[in-house]
Amino acid sequence: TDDLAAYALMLGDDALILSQRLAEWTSRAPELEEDVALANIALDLLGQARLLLTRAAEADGVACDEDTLAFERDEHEFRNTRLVEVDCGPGPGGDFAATIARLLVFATHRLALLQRLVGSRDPVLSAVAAKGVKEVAYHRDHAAQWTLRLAGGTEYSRERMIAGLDLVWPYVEELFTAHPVEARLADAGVAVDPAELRAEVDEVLDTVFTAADLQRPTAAARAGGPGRDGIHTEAMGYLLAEMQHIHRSMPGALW
Amino acid sequence: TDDLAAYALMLGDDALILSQRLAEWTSRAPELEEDVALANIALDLLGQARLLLTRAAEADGVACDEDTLAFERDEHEFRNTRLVEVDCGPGPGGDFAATIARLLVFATHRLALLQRLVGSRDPVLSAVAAKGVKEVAYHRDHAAQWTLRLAGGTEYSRERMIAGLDLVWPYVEELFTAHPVEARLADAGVAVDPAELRAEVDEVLDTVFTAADLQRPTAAARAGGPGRDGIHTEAMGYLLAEMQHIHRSMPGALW
Amino acid sequence: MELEREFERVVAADHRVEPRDWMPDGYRKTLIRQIAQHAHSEIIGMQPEGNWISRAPSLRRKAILLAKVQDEAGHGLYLYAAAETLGADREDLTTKLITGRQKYSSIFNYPTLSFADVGVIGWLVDGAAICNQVPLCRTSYGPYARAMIRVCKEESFHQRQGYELLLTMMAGTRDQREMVQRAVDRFWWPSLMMFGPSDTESTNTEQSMKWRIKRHTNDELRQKFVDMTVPQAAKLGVTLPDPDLKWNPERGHHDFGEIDWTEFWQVVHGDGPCNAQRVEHRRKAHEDGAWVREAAAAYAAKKAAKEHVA
Amino acid sequence: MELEREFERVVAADHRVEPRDWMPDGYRKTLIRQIAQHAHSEIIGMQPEGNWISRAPSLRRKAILLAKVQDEAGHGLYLYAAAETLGADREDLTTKLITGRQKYSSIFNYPTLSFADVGVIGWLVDGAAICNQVPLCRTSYGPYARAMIRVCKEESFHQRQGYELLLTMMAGTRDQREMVQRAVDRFWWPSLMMFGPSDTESTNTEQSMKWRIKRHTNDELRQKFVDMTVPQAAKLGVTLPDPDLKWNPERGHHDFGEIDWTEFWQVVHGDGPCNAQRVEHRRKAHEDGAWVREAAAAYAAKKAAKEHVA
Repeated sequence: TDDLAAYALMLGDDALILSQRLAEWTSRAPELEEDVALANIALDLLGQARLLLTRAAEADGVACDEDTLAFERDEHEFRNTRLVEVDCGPGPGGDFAATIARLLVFATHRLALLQRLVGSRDPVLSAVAAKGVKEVAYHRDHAAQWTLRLAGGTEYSRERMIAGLDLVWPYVEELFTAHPVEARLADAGVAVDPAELRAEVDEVLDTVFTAADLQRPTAAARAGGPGRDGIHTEAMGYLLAEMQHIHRSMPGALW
Repeated sequence: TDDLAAYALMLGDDALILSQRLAEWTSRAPELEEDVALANIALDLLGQARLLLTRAAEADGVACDEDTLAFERDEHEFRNTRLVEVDCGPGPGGDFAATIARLLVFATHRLALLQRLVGSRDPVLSAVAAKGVKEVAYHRDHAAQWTLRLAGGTEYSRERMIAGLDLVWPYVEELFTAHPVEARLADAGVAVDPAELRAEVDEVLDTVFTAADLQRPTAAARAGGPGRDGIHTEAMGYLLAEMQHIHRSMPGALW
Repeated sequence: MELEREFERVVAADHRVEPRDWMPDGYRKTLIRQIAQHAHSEIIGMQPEGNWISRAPSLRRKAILLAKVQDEAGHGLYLYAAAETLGADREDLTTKLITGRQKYSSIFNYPTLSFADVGVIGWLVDGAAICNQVPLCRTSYGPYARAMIRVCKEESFHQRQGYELLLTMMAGTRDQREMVQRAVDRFWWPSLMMFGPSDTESTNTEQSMKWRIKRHTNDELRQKFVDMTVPQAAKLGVTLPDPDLKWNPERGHHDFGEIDWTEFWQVVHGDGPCNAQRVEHRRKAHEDGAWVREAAAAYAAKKAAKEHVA
Repeated sequence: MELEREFERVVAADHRVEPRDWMPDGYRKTLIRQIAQHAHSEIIGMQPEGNWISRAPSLRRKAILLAKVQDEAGHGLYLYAAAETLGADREDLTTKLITGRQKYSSIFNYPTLSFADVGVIGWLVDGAAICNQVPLCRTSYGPYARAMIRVCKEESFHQRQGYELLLTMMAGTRDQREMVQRAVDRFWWPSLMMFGPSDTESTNTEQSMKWRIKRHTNDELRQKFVDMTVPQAAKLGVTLPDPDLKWNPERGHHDFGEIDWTEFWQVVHGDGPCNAQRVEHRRKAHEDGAWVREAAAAYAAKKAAKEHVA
């Protein structure tokens, strides 16, 4: 159905775009061990994205597959939240702390979501969720460990960690706002109502913040979006230009 | 003819790609006056590129125009020298000094070239050159003025200017190496043999370096390329991804 | 008191106040703030459109867009110069901009998400700006009025270019038409917000009207803009996203729906989609360029010293 | 002398020297340099392929490529660990890399200009690397030999993946086939250069052979690579860009043209297409990450201190 396809795209695009962002760190991480770790997380998310985009392609019924969905959709057709597309570095848009801050928020939210999605009436979503739970639990733990290290390391790293959280915080609210598709499918027992996740996410984050001796950021939600409606940030167009250019330049090619 | 089309592409691509690079400064220049000046230079070069690509399209005989040439060619079909595609900032690839260093070298070379090209047997190339001479004389002067200011300003700006020249110098040699097409067309009185330009370019640059109390850089020529054969740097693919993405994403669109 | 009466006479007679003339402190301060905000708007306004220069889908559109954004830098320069005739300092105004102490037009806190946005900004945003600015060509302060004459002339040109881009796109593929409609959907309400709070909420209007710094109320200008735009939208073939929008023959104007004032204030107060990004972009450009400006100043000083000796 | 004779006996018998064993200083130094250069090659080698992760044209290829580049980071880690068993320090080796005092394989100083390069690097570059490295699985130093066994296994896998990508592309469009051919044209000669100077020019070979750090000469390995690759090229349907390349039935080997040794030395001496870029990329990553490593160290120290007290 259309709703199921749209929902699979939402979750798939979140994974795909964050994977793309994390992979930008490859050969640029602060240490080799972290190069390996970030690539691992990017690979896990890419794997989730491929399963979810394939599910969307099947549910949609139109002749398409994971690659046509990833490489031939225009920006307004992407359903990811704005949180995952924001430039958190490497490079001038952010740094390792901002990357960790986003990963902490994202993985905490996604783990809560996937844990509930295991019970979905859609067998594919349920299976994807069951596999993803183990992966994302590791992502969350990795981000939490680094949050502790950066917040409790040097004075400078603590400042960076706080700045990183401030950078991503205005996009967090969007994670908990139900899109009509999510609301309908949640009623049908297929999807998870994102509003349901807030208490758990808040609790986990507060635990990390307390352990790291950090204040929960207070920045207000950012207007605009939502990404779920295809309204993104200006960073998204550049990300897609890079991601899609070769595929779009060679129509009909086999890869 | 094929040679004429290839030659028009060489000169057109140099202008197009450097225009693209200079336009990246828009809203990022060190002062508003420089925002205006760099946009002006970018516009002049874009104008030259459009005339030359149009000439290439006509000479080629195949159904194409300036836009198909700019937006639908793959990287290996671009004939610009590597000098113009290198990332000289804004952003981590360089800075204002590197941008000025490249502009100084490029405009000095291109002015010498266009002055001779006015005498081309091809009436279109001759007309493009006649118009371009006035524009590029201003570009050269603008770059020379800034070279003096940066070299003679603060200790820091002097360091940056020297570093900027060192960044671009390894690509200068390529400007003077005749491609077989250039050699053939030079014999036919249509093109300019780039080797002919060296004495004048050297003299102009040495004058600027002397006035700025700078040493001529000593860095050896960089292996690889040549860009005239479509062998570029890794920066080129990213530049084209950004430049071509929208055009390629909407086949058949009217703009 | 003599001077003040003379000033009031000049203003009431629609004559021009010039930099050397006496003027009340409040007039000077209000003008500096208004001109500075206008200059800041031109400079910040370079970003949403500049965002598409590198990706413009044809070389002709790339040239038009680059020239337009360049004009905006030029407008910023005239306007800062006009503010300087009132004793303001450009570096100080820039500092106020990048530290958030002076504002710029909130419309630039919305993102540009497709190339159609370039056209829609030309059509709607420049259109709304012109409605706001045409009366300022007759404003009481001479340098400001003269700057506005030049700015308005160039903005009318930009507006026509924007509309022409949209006409071209609407004659293109279905994807293009949908792209234009989406851009209109995103920019229609923010364009209406460009006229500011409704008259019942607006402060400072009365004094500014008296000083001939402002000549129409926000709601008057907004109505004018709506009336002007509706037939243009029809000609273009796009739908303005307001179910309440319709001609009211009794008023001789279009009625239209209520603006989302919550969003309006959210954006004004800094939480719009791009406020942080726009100011950070400007701050970074300014700070990254500091060494260049210092070098130019040091070089000029050395040169002047040398000439002095010679 | 007793120790030295024991060492020579172990090596001559093809047994393994272990970290705790006595070894000559020259052996230790030569090994550290060789293992470090090998580790550096893995780390620098992440860049030319990493260059295509963000643009990989299918999600499957993106996953394969990301996993491969991740493996290279892993290989770098094992090899640095092997060097550390000889008393080297990873931070010190990294400093030597980013200040140009230690080298890495010159092949990575060529740019990757299309997605076909990813396949060609897998096929030719990993192929040449495997020819060089398989004998090292039997090298005399234990930790190095064991690291190489793991590295070679993974590299064989990468080589098959690269070749499979090329087979797929050759079955695709004409544009794709031409793209593969261009990539082969650019990488063939640099791949032959990977075996180093010809035997008549090569230094250090004799001692390294005796120590079983090296087991074949450069030219022997180069010939083996050519003989192995020619039929693979034929199967793929690409032309190797060497007019002198042909089977010599008398030698039982392929003859091939003369390498451009001028280019070889130009790249070795730092003026290759990407030498400056590769080292700068690594330097920047290392320096940008310094504050993170410092934070991790500071945190670990605080935690250890706290546990000590508790």
